[in-house]
Amino acid sequence: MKNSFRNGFHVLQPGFGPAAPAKTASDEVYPNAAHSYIAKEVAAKTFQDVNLCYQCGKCSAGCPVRDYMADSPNKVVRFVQLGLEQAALNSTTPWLCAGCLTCSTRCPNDFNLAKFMDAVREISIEKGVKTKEKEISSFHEAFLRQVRLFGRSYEAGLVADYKLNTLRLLQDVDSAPGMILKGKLSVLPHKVKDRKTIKNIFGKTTHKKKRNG
Amino acid sequence: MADAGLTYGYFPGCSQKGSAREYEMSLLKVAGKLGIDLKEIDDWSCCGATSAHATNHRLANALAMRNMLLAEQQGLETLVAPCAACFNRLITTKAECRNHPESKKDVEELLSASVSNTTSILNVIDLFDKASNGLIGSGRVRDMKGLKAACYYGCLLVRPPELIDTDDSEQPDSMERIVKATGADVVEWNYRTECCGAAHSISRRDIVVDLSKRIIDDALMHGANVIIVACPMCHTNLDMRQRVMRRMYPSHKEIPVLYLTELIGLSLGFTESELGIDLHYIRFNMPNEIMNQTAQA
Amino acid sequence: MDNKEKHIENGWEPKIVAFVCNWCTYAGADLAGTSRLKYPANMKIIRVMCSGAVDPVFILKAFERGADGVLVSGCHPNDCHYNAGNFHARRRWDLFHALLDFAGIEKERLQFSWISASEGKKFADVVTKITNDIKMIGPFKGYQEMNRQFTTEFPEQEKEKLVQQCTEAEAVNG
Amino acid sequence: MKIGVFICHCGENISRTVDCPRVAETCEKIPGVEFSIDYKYMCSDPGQKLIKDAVEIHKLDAIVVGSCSPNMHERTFRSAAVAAGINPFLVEIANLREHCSWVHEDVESATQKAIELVRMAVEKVKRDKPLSKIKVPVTKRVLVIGGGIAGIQAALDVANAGYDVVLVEKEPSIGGHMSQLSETFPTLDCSQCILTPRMVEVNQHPRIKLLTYSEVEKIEGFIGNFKATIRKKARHINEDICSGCGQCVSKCPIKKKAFSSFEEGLAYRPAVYIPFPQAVPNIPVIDESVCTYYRNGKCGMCVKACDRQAIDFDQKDTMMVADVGAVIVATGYKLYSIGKQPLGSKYKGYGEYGYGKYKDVIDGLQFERIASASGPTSGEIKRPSDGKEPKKIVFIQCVGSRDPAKGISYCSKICCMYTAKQAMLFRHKVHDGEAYVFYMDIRAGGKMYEEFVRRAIEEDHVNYIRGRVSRIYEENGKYIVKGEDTIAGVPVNIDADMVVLASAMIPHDNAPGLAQKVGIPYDKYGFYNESHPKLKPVESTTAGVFLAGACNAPRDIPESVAMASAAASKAIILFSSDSLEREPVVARVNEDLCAGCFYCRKVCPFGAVEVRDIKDMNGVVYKEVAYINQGVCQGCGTCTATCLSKSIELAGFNNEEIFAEIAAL
Ligand SMILES: Cc1cc2nc3c(=O)[nH]c(=O)nc-3n(C[C@H](O)[C@H](O)[C@H](O)COP(=O)(O)OP(=O)(O)OC[C@H]3O[C@@H](n4cnc5c(N)ncnc54)[C@H](O)[C@@H]3O)c2cc1C
Ligand SMILES: Cc1cc2nc3c(=O)[nH]c(=O)nc-3n(C[C@H](O)[C@H](O)[C@H](O)COP(=O)(O)OP(=O)(O)OC[C@H]3O[C@@H](n4cnc5c(N)ncnc54)[C@H](O)[C@@H]3O)c2cc1C
Ligand code: SF4
Ligand code: SF4
Ligand code: SF4
Ligand code: SF4
Ligand code: SF4
Ligand code: SF4
Ligand code: SF4
Ligand code: SF4
Repeated sequence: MKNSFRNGFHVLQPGFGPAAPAKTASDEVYPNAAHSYIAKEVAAKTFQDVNLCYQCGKCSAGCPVRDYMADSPNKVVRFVQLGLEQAALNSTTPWLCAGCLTCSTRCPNDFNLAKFMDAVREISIEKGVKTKEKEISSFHEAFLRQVRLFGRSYEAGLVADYKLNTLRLLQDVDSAPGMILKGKLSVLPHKVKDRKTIKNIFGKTTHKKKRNG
Repeated sequence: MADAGLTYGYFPGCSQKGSAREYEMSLLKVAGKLGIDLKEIDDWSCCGATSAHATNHRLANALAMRNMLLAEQQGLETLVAPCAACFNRLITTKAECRNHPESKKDVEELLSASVSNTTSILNVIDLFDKASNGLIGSGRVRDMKGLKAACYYGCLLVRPPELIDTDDSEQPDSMERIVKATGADVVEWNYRTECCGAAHSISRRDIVVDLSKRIIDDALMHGANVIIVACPMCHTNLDMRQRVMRRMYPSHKEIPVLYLTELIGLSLGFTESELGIDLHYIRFNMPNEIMNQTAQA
Repeated sequence: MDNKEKHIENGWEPKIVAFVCNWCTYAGADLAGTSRLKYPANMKIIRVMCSGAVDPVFILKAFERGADGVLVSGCHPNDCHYNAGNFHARRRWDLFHALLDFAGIEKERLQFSWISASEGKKFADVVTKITNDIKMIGPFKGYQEMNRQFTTEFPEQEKEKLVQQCTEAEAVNG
Repeated sequence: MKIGVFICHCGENISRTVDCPRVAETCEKIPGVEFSIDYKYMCSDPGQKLIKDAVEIHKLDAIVVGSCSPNMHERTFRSAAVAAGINPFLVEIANLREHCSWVHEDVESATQKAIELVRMAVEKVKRDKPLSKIKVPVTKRVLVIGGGIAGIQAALDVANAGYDVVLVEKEPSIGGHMSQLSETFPTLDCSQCILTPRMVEVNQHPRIKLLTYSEVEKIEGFIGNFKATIRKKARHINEDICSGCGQCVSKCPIKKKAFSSFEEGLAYRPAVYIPFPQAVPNIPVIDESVCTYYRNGKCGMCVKACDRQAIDFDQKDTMMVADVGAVIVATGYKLYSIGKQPLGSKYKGYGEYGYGKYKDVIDGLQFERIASASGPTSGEIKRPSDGKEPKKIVFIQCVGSRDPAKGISYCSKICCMYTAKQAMLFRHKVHDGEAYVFYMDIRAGGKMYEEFVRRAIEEDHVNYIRGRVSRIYEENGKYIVKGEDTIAGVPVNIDADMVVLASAMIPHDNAPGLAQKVGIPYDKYGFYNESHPKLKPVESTTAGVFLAGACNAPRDIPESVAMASAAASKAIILFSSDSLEREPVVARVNEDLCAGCFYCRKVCPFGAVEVRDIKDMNGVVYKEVAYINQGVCQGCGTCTATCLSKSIELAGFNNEEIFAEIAAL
């Protein structure tokens, strides 16, 4: 704990436990909740206030990938409720989230947690925070590169691109050749005719790196 | 809904042209036989899939909406999206643009076009549920008795409940109704709506194999001899990934995974290769009861 | 041109009437007194049992009698001593604003607020605000004009229809 | 009319900023003012004497006092007026202290304002009419609706005060939910043991008329004068003859067709049945829907068994009317049905918990029956599916409650406590058993409540896990409960033998229907609204109708009983004199002007407006007009402002009076 002088009062700043990534700079730890950049940004992207979540944990209890996460999904929401931006953006939980909507469907207070995860992930990209789940982020990048180029996902290209970027050259050898034999992996991409529109969409939506708001 | 002789727009989605080739084959065969005309929208593009909405919300909206816009422009009021992920992307974007004018405006700017946002979206269960009693029943030439089917919805066919016309997102039974109409039995089991981890199929194969293995084991434990799916990603994870499971868990018991359309196709009398069933990794052997019927016929 | 200064130079003081309910706002005004809060002396209170009992005619009469502004104030929603009277008041007030608007009268002249028995401070603030608002827009000379409009330009039938519609809507929703 | 004006200095409180002598002088010049004076303390004895003397000397008809707020001394000056022979409603107060001297600083403008305030009061008093308090007669009998613990307590309190009570219960026996409970928190005393004596007392009390298997059809009238119509449903047993021997019950061949609702569906009951052994009255009913006689005219085993010839297949519903002066509503609650999307319910179900699909996933009341010594397992903890003793039970709190997504936002208030109780009972009965409780918060705000919960944790080693459960499914005869401990941030999956869901308390389905019959408002869930959440917790907004127990909001037994006694006292207060007196501030319709549009009727929050037929000389109705029941009207004046033809006057605040005040500005 450390003291800081704020608004004329000495405020005791709570420290957060070891489960929060070590990066959690203690400077960041003053909880300024709903006024924080991250809470506002999430609210804008998801059309919902993070304080809707009352931390019951039902989302985490039913999350299919919970066992692989260091921070439970509701804990990431808590980080944002507290304005702990670094903790939220450095957590791998949003990257591991499979977007299955189980949490959103069962949340007793109708908080759309899947959408929240999308928003946190997107903010971390905007802010240039590199996730430790490199494979997952590389996959998304590779996938979208195919779509940007061809308008559709080109599975052979995707696999090649992804493998080159992650250097996981051997992992899917068990399926790829089989797929080609079965005609499931076409050798050439299907291209969309109106690639101008696609290019345009990508051009206008690509994240420009934002500075800390 | 799916009255005979109707024309629907058809949004295949990328997998339908590649890894889920047999899904498209069987869908088109079955639809043709039941008098449902599926008209592929011209020049459709990827819905953006998980990767877009997971990382770039505006991009995801624009990619999904582009296809609904094409449908609108091509005079198709209803779109059938056989892939659960595409289906989910389309209904989610549609709802967001309906509820939040600012999102609609943004999408319209990105597409440089105005969108009326009225296209209705159907998944394959929707398409056949209503038609199942009459159509599948009457067109049926094989009774699929002997199959004990575990109907697997996965996550995106039943969620979010507010956007999906399902009786109960926790205990749905629309797929069971269709399966029963083919004469097959359904089993009660626990993992009908658990996620297989679809999005991480390539990037975190370890997770997907774990999740899929649990699903498969539960189906087997409840006496299933086939798993029925209605999504290319579910199929990849449950069918193709069994090869890894076999390597990792020597005791792994295999179970064939059929697309819902393949099962319907079989009951309507198509052969396994017409439906692309021979493209699966886990071989599907028709139970003898069914084979005998065919012999008699 | 700064209206306020002009009016003040003339030594003009606005006349303001407040219709307040017996249970909440009147008691709130008492509390402002017991707390010795200060506010301008321009407003005089007429006590009614419930803000729902404030007839639009009262307000017209007040303007007719030379009031420059009118305040209607009652209990907070759901706190009404009579359950729902303040909702009726609210709806009627909406209608009245429409009428004022039609007659081209500044809407600041008629204000509405919820002040509970414990909101002495709020009472003082509201009085101060409405007094300043009215000082800003100056004396109300428009009654004759308003009267003329209501009787000639605003056809009697139309007026009745409007009042009827509002009353019906109120009756149904009430 | 001669008016006297009295301006008070309040020591210096008023005179410091208001020039009182000048106010008095100026006001003397107002037409109608006969006499005007200022004085240091008007409320003091000499001040009051001053008024009395002035009335006598100047022959005054009405008075205006310029002093403190009417909330302070209106009563004082009205009494002074009465003593001087003036009607108390010909007194007006100008508030020169709270609304003037205390809030302004400038003497000149404050004095000006004071003069205007007095002038307004003078103009009003000129138009005031003498009024007298309204008297309404009172019927000293109470109707109690609902015979749970709340209704029982209220009935006994009223009856013991010496007044008659009619107690109407829709089930065949009184007792309500309390009769189903095993032991009760926070003392763990046996529910039946404390309840049964009271049920018997109700039955034997000479002043209580008990009508079970009966429902209220209609209530008319107003405070002090209600008329209730009650339907007594056919039991098909002649209550006057039946001795409650139970021969018929044991002979009835229908054994497994109908579930016992008292046992919460955990046991069957015959077609002729007594809901539970301690039922009051101890008289059976025949359930027509399963009885063979009603299906094909055969059987009649019960008739043969009954040596008193008490069975009466032809019995019909009967109607009776009761005149009562007050009504106490105590209809209690029911539990939210947890199953998959309950049909016709406005609440969503919990498909994810599998209630209704898995036999050993039960609700709180079912557990009470299993734990009750008189229940289907004689108090041994056994699970419904196979009768085995469960070793691991998971209790889940807040099922339905605090779950806006399913449609209920409120906290049911009792389930934290009964879950602790049930987990404790389980641990007492199954020593090697493990109990887990999933909770979001523990709400144990009551005397000895927190201590009770701590005891469950510290002494009985119940494992509390903070988090909501996501899903339950069956695997090899075990129920897999998927939860998360949000404190440790770890997933918690438990393989339980049985799961108990603490489901929300909700109002009965017909609660709004009854509310409309009785004329009381209810919230969006169907709980009946109290008149004021803090200061009038047992009054409904309809005068003479009181609320007790869980029909108002989730309540436990101590609160239900406290409310019941409070409601009974309110009724008894009402009966403390032969007629009711109330302020004469009520509305009255001018029948000649009334156009019969009845907008007033729609806006009146108290349902005071009635329809009256106006007949010509031949007795033919030629128009309908509004009529305001003076007993019901509370004097809010909403109708007066609504009436387009201005045919309604509110006594003491009529248009003329208010216009005069406006005019005096
Ligand atoms: C599982 C469980 C355990 C509990 N354990 C405890 C405990 O240990 N300690 C404790 O203090 N509290 C406990 N409670 C709470 C307790 O049950 C209630 O506080 C109490 O029963 C409320 O009494 P009541 O008379 O208001 O309502 P009820 O008991 O519901 O009685 C209402 C009566 O009105 C009748 N009725 C309903 N509608 C009509 C109608 N239209 N006309 C005529 N009659 C009608 C009903 O048939 C019923 O007899 C528990 C509750 C539950 C669910
Ligand atoms: C900070 C705080 C905030 C609260 N906010 C709320 C709220 O928002 N809403 C709410 O409902 N409740 C609130 N409460 C609770 C509320 O104050 C109490 O419920 C309520 O005041 C209790 O009333 P009472 O008459 O029982 O006791 P008290 O208010 O304590 O009155 C007892 C009286 O008895 C007198 N007395 C004591 N001993 C003797 C004696 N021997 N002889 C003669 N007289 C004696 C005392 O002087 C006192 O006047 C709050 C309480 C606190 C502390
Ligand atoms: S289920 Fe909803 S309310 Fe509960 S912790 Fe998760 S997001 Fe928050
Ligand atoms: S959407 Fe993400 S966080 Fe929610 S349950 Fe699915 S995987 Fe878990
Ligand atoms: S009457 Fe009121 S103002 Fe006058 S002395 Fe008494 S308290 Fe003071
Ligand atoms: S007549 Fe009906 S109630 Fe009587 S014994 Fe037969 S079935 Fe039972
Ligand atoms: S009806 Fe007859 S047999 Fe039945 S309990 Fe009454 S007296 Fe006994
Ligand atoms: S009393 Fe406890 S268990 Fe019941 S709703 Fe409230 S917090 Fe939940
Ligand atoms: S609103 Fe006026 S005119 Fe209409 S019924 Fe009531 S009293 Fe009569
Ligand atoms: S004054 Fe109020 S309570 Fe009385 S009749 Fe009119 S609206 Fe009803």
